[in-house]
Amino acid sequence: MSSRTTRNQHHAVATDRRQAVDLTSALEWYRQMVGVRRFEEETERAFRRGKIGGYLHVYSGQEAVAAGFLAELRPDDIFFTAYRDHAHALFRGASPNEVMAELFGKVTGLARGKGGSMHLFDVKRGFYGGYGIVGGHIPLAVGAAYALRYRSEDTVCLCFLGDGAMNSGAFHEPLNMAGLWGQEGCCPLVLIVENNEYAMGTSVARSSAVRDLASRFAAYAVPSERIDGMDFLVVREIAARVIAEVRATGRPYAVEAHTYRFGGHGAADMFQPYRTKDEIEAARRRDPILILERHLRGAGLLDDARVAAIQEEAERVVAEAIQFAEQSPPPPPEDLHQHVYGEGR
Amino acid sequence: MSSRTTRNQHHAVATDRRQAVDLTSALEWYRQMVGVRRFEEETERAFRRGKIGGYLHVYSGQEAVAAGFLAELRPDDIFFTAYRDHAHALFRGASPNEVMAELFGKVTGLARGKGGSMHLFDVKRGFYGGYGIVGGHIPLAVGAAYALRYRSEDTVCLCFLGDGAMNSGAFHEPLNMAGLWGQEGCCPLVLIVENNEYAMGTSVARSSAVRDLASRFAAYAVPSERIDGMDFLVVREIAARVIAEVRATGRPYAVEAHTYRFGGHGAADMFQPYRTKDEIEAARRRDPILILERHLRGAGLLDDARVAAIQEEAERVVAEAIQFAEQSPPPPPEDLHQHVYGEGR
Amino acid sequence: MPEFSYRDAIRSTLIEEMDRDPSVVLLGEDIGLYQGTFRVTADLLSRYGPRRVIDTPISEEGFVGAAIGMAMLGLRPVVEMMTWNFSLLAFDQIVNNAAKVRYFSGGQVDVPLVIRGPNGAGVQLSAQHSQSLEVLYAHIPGLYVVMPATPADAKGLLRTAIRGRDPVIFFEHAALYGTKGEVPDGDFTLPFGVAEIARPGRDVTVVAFGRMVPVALAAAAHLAADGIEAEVINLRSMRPLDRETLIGSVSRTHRAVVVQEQWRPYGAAAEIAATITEEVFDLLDAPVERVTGADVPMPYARNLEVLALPHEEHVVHAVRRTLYRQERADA
Amino acid sequence: MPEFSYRDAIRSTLIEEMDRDPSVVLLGEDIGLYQGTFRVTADLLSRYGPRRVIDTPISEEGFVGAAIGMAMLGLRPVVEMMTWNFSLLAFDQIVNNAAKVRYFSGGQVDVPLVIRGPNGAGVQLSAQHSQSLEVLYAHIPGLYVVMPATPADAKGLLRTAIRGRDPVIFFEHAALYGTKGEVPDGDFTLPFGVAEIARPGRDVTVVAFGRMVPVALAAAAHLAADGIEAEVINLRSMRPLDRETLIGSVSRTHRAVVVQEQWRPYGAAAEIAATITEEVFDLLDAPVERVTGADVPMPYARNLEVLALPHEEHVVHAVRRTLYRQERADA
Ligand SMILES: Cc1ncc(C[n+]2csc(CCOP(=O)(O)OP(=O)(O)O)c2C)c(N)n1
Ligand SMILES: Cc1ncc(C[n+]2csc(CCOP(=O)(O)OP(=O)(O)O)c2C)c(N)n1
Ligand SMILES: [Mg+2]
Ligand SMILES: [Mg+2]
Repeated sequence: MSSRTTRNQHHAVATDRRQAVDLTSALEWYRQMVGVRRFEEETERAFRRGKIGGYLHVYSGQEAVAAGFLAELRPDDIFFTAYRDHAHALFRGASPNEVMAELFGKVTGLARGKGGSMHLFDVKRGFYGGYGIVGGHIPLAVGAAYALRYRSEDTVCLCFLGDGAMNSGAFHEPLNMAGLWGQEGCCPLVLIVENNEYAMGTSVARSSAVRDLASRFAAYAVPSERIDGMDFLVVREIAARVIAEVRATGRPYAVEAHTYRFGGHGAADMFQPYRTKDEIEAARRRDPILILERHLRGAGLLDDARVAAIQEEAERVVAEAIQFAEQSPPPPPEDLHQHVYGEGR
Repeated sequence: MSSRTTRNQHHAVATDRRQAVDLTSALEWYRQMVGVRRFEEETERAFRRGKIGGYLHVYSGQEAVAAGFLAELRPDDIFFTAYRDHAHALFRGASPNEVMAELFGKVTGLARGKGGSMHLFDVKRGFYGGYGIVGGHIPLAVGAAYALRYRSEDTVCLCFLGDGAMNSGAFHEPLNMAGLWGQEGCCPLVLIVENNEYAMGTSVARSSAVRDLASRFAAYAVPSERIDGMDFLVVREIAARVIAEVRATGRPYAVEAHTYRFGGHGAADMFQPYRTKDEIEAARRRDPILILERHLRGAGLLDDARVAAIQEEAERVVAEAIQFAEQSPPPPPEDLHQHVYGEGR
Repeated sequence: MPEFSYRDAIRSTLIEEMDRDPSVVLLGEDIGLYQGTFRVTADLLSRYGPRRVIDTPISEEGFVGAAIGMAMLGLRPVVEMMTWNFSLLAFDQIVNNAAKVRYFSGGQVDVPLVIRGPNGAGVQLSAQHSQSLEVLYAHIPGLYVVMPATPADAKGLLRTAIRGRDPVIFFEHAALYGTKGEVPDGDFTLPFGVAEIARPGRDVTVVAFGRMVPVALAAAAHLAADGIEAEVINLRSMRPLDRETLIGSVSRTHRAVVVQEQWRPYGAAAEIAATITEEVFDLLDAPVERVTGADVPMPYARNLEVLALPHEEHVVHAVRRTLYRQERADA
Repeated sequence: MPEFSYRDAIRSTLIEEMDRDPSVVLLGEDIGLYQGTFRVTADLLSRYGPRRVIDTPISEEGFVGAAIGMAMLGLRPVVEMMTWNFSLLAFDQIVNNAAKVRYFSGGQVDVPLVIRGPNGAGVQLSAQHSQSLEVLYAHIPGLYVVMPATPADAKGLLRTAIRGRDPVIFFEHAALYGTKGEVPDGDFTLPFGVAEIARPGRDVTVVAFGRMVPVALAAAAHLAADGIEAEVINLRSMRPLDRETLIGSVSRTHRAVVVQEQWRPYGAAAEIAATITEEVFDLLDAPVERVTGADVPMPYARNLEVLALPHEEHVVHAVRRTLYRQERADA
């Protein structure tokens, strides 16, 4: 059965089909990707200035993955992700001010300053977090997907996860359950593996007995495919198809998006002894922002002036976010004992 | 890579090849299987008489699996299994007296009466237990296999597990590690799935998103195959090949042996609402003892008289075991605080 | 008042709450077709169908995590942990997600989740299957931890648990499933954090929970014959702890004994003893005594298992020690 | 005596023991090529090769379990838990296999296993990454649980741990890695179950462990300026507990304060307070005070995190309360 239902194929970028995608809205997503990249650069600077504490994991290099999928998500759909989550919140519409304020540990933050970088949440927009234990959010997403269909909604749930998370029991157990529940049409879940080639300093080759991560899903009869995660148009096209299919069937589907993180694992990962400068340089030549920019320039939707204007706008937005975060107050001391239980104690 | 190294095939019983197996030694294993069956029947009786406490999981119907593999294991090899473990201890050469005494909670038992039915251990014979948390012994076996090769031995480790255990994270995580370590020839491990179709009352179809359990191993680049677990000669032939290969390569290999448990999950599983009498009857027609008996009769190595003599012998052995267990003393009270730490406290 | 077994008190509460609220769903291993290992969920699959009574694979981390996700989306899952021993596989999900997600999201989600099942030693289940794990959960802020001792407790606490907004760790005990008791009629609930004085007395306070409550009551009856009137407190809830009832009782009796099934070091009794001592130090006439199980993995052999568990006579002796009628035992 | 950082004390002990005994192997996430998250294992992969320094996948249950299997077969694995928070995923393996397999096998196997890594709160790591989990492990018979506070502790306890026959839970603290201290030369070991009097004093006993030892010492220095001489006990080992040193000290001081980083209910301080009270009740002039973290998941915001953790002044106040020089705080 598994082999019948499992698709597992490299998607060549089908230029003809790509035309179908609305390039005008892609322009808007270009704008957003530029904004997120600038935002992330600024968080790293703020971290070095001691304005942001704890761990800080930025998304630079991977933007096309979250952008492509979130572009196709309906407002009433929901999603979960891990700790590398700023981009997901921003792409979904959270204000940069609130995200930055959260990173600064301010009460105006998305989670009142209680979660920080790893635990962004924006439930009113369907963003259910933001988790720090690798793989730990995957079972939550499976249960959430079940709940959606239990309530007879036609909504879907996305679950972003890293390549490293696939080696955890927290991946295996819920995936099998998703496969089973999907047989009854009760698990409208899209799993998106953000394969950036590393889990901290451990490459996929050194942490997974199989290199083709998408093939892992066959063990749960969850159909899957592997895609180029650096090209927004590719991701978005596949996202549209997969989300529509999952919405219609209530069965899970997995996509391994091949991407790369340009920076260190987190702010503490300075020397990166596990990879070479050359490798990073090569990846940077496939910068998802440049790729999308080329598409848009080719279509006549972007020129130097507009690029400059978009970058200026990004600059302005992030400057405002920093200012907002700086000037916001920290949580009041009473907040310490708030939100432990539903109605106080 | 996974697809290249993964064999996944139904083994038809190749009559010609089977001849190669030493039928005379199969006669000895017939004797042992009859002995284990009688032993198990007697444990159930003793349980009902209140002589055995706790849980009691018997192996009746599955004998050919453990027998076939343990027949091919060298004295210096080792193995692990779950709680359905009486047969494994006995086939490996533990005395029925000591096994029964353990079930009776006596100090003369294999584990001084401290482990009981679920925790048989016979380390001097390479039997490393006997575990009650489903799947919990699998990581131990992977580490043990690593240790064997670390010490440059050419020994191997077997790990028996149930179909239900494959849905646990305690299966997934170490299997991936076994796949990785195997790439370096550091994991001489044979995994033997005792697929008896049920985990308590939950059938494989209701608990696994894929029916073909052997296919699961492809996710870890562990080669695997599915075999008839009711025919001792089949199991033994495959065991010989697989163990030799694993010994030579230091790479893990998995076998899904298709079998059936004739009785309830444990002594408490009386009504078995999850399966039909017909299904049980059909399985009993494939009783591994009858199948081996037919082979041996066909080869002229067994006749009614010898069968009767073997059964009588089994009767005698189990009667003696019961007597030994009854008459043995319980552990002395000082034993309560023994074996918590290596050198007392 | 109608009489129920502890098992039926739980089962009938599940039925009432499922009838009342379609968002209540059950998950667990062999709760459906198999009818439940302890038959607490017998017949519920045929009653409510497989969407509401979900037989899960052997995937504690997976199904507990899935239940948390369901709860965050507004369902009210009640998970059966076949025995609490297996919950260690789901420990990360319970501690790091269920207990904390409201907090680290800044209050954006509720987690109306109940995890229930038998805790503690059975009959010769040996080391991996005989653990009494309440202290591990009671330590964690964000969880409620309750332990019904009677059928009425079971019903009242389970209703509160299912209707709440937070994760509840609900510790049953296999040895109690068959016990009977009266249960108030109607929509009866018990608040968390409120203990019961199961037997009033003036001479000493005996604090117990779950399976140890009948042991403490038996000891109290025994002591009464000897002229010692023990007040037995059925704690019902470990988190939050009912400090008022404890303080009130010990302020009157000036002596206390805490009874706990499992390992003494860092066990639940330590917290209760420390709390009492802090609160009423000047009123105490003797140190708070702890009665606990032996500090060893549970052995299989029946005679050793009996030695490893606390019994009525241990409580009697501890009470007599607090009254200085008996020498202190060696540690 | 040479001076070491806490980090180098651990690292050099690993090197010495690996040089001495080829059965010592290291496992953990990013301990090799990445050089260790806290650089405790820096350079060891190139020194000993990938068979002895094993970078694992993100599979805590898997690699802890594998290490148990290695130990049962006679290796001496030292597992790095990147932070103890992640150990909850391996909790079943540690509690149900490592701690118990000797017992339920009737003594047929040793489990010479060490699991080490940083425990406790860091700097704004928020709720899932800031836990101080010692009490969960200290409750479990079959485990040794130690907590070095100084470089000398780290070296002496780690040697004992690696050379033993039983699983050892070895709690480091990220805030201590950079601290320096003298370490005795040569083959220096520290026995388990023996506490150190880190500072002698006559007025009150302050019991601390791990990261709280420097906090307690700072408080003692502060109190000394005020004429109060606090005796500070560095516990070193949580299981077994050094009852003699505790009893000896409190018998002299008649007062005690126990300091613990994390949640008060059912925390480690409860056991220590209860033990002291049981042992020297008649000699106590005040109830044993507990100084603990706030009973909440750790918040991210720096100001709230500061409020959630115990600091020097909390110890000072608690000491003053035991001396009746200050009102008791509200619970
Ligand atoms: C269970 C667990 N183990 C270890 C860690 C430490 N850790 C944080 S991120 C990370 C790597 C995860 O890699 P991947 O899933 O590929 O995500 P990426 O960082 O590449 O986005 C590790 C090991 C953790 N947070 N949780
Ligand atoms: C982690 C865990 N969950 C649940 C149980 C209860 N339990 C004991 S045996 C069993 C079924 C196991 O089935 P399988 O692995 O197929 O082995 P079989 O009994 O068929 O030999 C279950 C659910 C357990 N012991 N451990
Ligand atoms: Mg990655
Ligand atoms: Mg089975």
